Amino acid sequence: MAIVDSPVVQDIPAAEVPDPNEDLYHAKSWVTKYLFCQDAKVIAIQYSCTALGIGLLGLVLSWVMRLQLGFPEVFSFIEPAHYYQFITMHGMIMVIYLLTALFLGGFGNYLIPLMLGARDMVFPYVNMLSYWVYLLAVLVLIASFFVPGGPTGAGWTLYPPQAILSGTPGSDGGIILMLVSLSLFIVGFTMGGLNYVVTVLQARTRGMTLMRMPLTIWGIFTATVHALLAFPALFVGAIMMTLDRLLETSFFMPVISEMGEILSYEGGSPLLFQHLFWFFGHPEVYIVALPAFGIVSDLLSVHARRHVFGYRMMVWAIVIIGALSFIVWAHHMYVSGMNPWFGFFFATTTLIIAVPTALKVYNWTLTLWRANIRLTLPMLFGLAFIITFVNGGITGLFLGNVAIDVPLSDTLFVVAHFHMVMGIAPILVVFGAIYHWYPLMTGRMLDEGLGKFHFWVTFLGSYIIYLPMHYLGFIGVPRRYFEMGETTFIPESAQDLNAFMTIVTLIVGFAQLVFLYNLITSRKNGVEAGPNPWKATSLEWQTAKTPPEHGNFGKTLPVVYRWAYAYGLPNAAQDFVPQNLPPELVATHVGNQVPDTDGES
Amino acid sequence: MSESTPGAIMRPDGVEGVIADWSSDQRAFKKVPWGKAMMWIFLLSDTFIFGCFLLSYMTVRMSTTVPWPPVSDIFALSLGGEPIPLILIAIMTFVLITSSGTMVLAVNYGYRRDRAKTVLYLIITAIFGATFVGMQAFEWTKLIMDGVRPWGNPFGAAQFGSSFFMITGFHGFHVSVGVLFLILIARKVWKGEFDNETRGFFTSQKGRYEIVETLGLYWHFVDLVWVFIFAFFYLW
Amino acid sequence: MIVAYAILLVGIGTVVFHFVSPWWWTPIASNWGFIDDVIIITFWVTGVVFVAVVLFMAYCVYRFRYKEGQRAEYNPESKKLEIWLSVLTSVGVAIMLAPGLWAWDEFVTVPEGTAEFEVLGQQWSWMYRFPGKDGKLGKSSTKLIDDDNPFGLDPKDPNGQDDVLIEDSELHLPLNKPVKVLLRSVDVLHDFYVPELRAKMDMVPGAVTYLWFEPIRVGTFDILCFELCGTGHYDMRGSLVIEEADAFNEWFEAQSTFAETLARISPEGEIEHKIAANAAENSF
Amino acid sequence: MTEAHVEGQQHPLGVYIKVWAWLFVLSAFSYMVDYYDVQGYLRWTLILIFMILKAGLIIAIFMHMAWERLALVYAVGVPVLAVLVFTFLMTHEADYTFDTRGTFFVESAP
Repeated sequence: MAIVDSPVVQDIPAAEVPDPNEDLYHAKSWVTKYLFCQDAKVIAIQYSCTALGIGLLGLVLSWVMRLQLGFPEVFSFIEPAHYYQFITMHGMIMVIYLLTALFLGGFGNYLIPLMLGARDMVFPYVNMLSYWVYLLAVLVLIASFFVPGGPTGAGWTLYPPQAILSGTPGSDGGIILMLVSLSLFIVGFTMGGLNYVVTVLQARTRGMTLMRMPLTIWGIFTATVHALLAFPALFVGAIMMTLDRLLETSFFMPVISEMGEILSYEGGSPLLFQHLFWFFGHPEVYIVALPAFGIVSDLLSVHARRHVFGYRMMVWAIVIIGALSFIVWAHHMYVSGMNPWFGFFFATTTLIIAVPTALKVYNWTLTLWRANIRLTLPMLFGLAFIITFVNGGITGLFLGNVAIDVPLSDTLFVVAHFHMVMGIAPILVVFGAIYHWYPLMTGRMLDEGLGKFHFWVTFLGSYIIYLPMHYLGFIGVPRRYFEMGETTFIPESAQDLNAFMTIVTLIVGFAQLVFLYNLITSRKNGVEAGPNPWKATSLEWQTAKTPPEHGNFGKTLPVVYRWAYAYGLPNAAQDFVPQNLPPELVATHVGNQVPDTDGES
Repeated sequence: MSESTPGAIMRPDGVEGVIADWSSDQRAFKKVPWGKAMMWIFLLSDTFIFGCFLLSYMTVRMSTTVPWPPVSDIFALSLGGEPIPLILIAIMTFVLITSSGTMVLAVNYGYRRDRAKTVLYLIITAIFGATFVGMQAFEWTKLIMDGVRPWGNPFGAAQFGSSFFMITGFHGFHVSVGVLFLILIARKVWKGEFDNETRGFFTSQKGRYEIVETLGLYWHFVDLVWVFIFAFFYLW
Repeated sequence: MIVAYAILLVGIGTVVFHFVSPWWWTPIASNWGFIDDVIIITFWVTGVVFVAVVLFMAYCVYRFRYKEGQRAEYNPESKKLEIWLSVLTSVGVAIMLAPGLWAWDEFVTVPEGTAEFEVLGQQWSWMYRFPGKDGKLGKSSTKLIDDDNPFGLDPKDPNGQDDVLIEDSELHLPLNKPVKVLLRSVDVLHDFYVPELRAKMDMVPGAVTYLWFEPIRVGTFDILCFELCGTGHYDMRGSLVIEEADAFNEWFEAQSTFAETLARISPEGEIEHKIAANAAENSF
Repeated sequence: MTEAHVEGQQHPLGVYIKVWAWLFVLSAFSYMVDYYDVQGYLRWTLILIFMILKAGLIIAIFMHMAWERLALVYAVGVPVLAVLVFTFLMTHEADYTFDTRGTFFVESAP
């Protein structure tokens, strides 16, 4: 029995479940329609706006940090304690509250039901709760800025004992609120995540097999499974650290002499937290990366007017990367003082992951081969993603290879690496995706000129920030240093480079404001998009109305006849064949959408 | 397969069936309603939570150089003069297993649309669950009277108390939530909301008897976790 | 067109930057030159992939740009190509991994008979302890730490009596003599790193970690803390002086032992007496 | 889902009662291990055997896993391996920590 349907199999199985969402409950009042809304599309937009809002705060924090690094001793208002609080909050906000929430809560909510031909998520109510708990988590996080002592400055990794001792800023209320906020985030995310997974597994439309799903869904699905299985480790770590902090239990705390005073802790293991953290933390990298992988595959395919090359390989690569990422976590801990033989195991598993990842890169570029490439904004961001991702992935091979990690760990090389690979690269995909799906969400296009400005400044700017930063890492410049002060080994020119990076950071930051402006004004002033402006094949563009209404599709759900990448089919009337176009119409049908989607027109 | 399933397809079983199911359309878990699929995946996630709790407990217990307290003696209870080791825990185990048994009956009668019996067994299950939590509260009280605190105890490694309160506390929390839901669902069954598919007040979703099975999965899971806690914490 | 050139520019620019960059690692001062070599190997393997991918992309963007009415080639997959790419990638990965693992094996396996000394980290300063003439470090406990016993050494442990204590952030080491560094922290995580040595390891409270190296170059180097340890992290500095054996011995002789510090603390000789008694007890 | 009633799990009560009884017996056995103070490897082996049997019965019968299609069984069962790997590695980590503590630290305060 074949595991996969061949990409263009035309027949569809009979229905096992007749439109399971036929009894979808439609909201009646304004409050339930727009505020406490159970429609995944509205929840998606709520998630996205909240994530982008808190992300803006993360961005501003990065400016302040860069000012201190570029021009030490100029800005006297930035004290060491503040600096550490800023890096901590910047890291945490960007990784968890922006990227995780945006990819899964935002794009996941919006695209999963639409791309699968479902009317909504399977449990809209739980899905709605998910957003509100997430919002609560964000509010608690923001609240930590206002408690005495300020937010925690323990670094986003929150390593104990340091995180809860008084030598670290924010060890009073800040760290507790951080841990509470993380726990809330996990609870909220689990509610949403269960929805995403079950919707993908159980609520697809007729003909939509797993091997016909767009890669976007594969990426988001695998990432969500990750999140459901990896967040528990962080949750447990957070609970134990809260107990250590509040009740003076000794899970992570050995005997400690703090500033000459012996504390009451005894016998705990600080490394345990690091293991728990990275058992979550490494899959977290893929929670951010896999949706980006999936989305970028679709962006490249749609705008290159060609199918994704090696679709099956791409799917299996996502699944294998996903599975392996649960046994590579300690490559973040090579110099943590853990059991030395772990180094061999984790270096091997880590470098094995490079193989499927590299294959994905090859397949993206091979998608461009003999294609018909339209250099639209989503395409540009897709191309930029490949470059940044390859660059960042390559430096990952340095850090994953245990012995090389010894001199490089905790230097700016690491900072440059992860910003390139899980900061810039996924963010470029986020931008590309927003330019791509904004017309679906609002019915209008984003402004092209502003978009081009935004693209070039963001891509080239961030590239010239992070590329040289690796080389500072080679010198041995440590990360998380408030200022370098006097050293014997860092040349003067390194400081000039730092100043340069700071200036570029501010310019890139400005471009993001232009993007926000574009996002807001195009809502009213953008060019009308009409249905399926990119001539894409996947189901989200085949809805009766653009933007789609509650229930997504018309009276009947679409029926899927083929994979999502039927571009350039030789015997078709046009260069794309929507997934739900009946086989007999392929040779004749011309138009952006399949007629009769809802049996009404 | 019933005729009410339009176009039902015969599917192969075994490993071949896994491949057939996963490569089919509409759904990967055939004959599994959404709620049940969601509960299973939630339980998987919860397994990771309890797994992490237990392995953290294992790690701290193995890495501390202070001897671990004599667990079996600490949980001994004097019944008629002689202290019997772990007797309370044994009784708690039996209570929880019994509740699992009554739960499975409730699920069964639910699918038979026997409203009265379903309610009866749900309530009995809830009572057993509440009894379990009550005994746990008693156990906590006794331990605290003996001087065991989350931050230390007179018998040995400090991590004993911290792990104990954390793990049993988290488990007890699960049981308590389960009891609440048992009562809630029992009320719904009693009012016949699953017979005429009334929409939920909050969720606006139709009520169905499969909800009893979904709740049953949760309840058995709580029992299952206790099996592991019993083995690794009390007996080890 | 512009886009293709831009991609080309980014690719070539990256390579050019790599070669002209004035920022590169510091001249090495230990036996870990092999780690640098593995980095170079990795650069070559990954560099080739990077350049190939970027050039290929630039070519595609230029050659297959949009033309109205043009149709892309429909050729969903090529097993042969994908197998070839997998095999080549695996080979590349193996080329990097093998020397990496070998280097790690060297790194964690301390040669027999290597002299030990201890680095003690605390917020936010460094201290050092050498074994005395017996070549053994005494046992310690963070609980024993007080003003008179900053290292928390066990006064009852005879091995610790002649330990040489350096309550100063300056460390001296003799040239060309391999050393095993035992790393201990009394409060939070720290990390002992001298960029010129290439070897670093975290210091974990409640455990002792280690690394080893052989100094091969005379000089004075910075010791930095490389694991975030609180507000003063960036200010936790020390210095390492690598010098010829004679100079080292001269410095070493001038330092005081644990027994001497204890004696200094109690002029009445109470503790000294106790120590003598202990030593006598244990000397048989 | 109109066909919900055919999708449920209905099984004869007898099998439940039997499993119920077995769970009692197995729990009693594992309690006996402690009561008769069995020690060493035998203790751990017995505890694990009884634990696994009990867990297996609960999952297979009470949670209906025995009657579910393998697609679901694998989907739920396989990821648990990750926890087992994690646990296995942590035993080595904990041992290592314990060893360094024994080697370098004195037991208790004076």
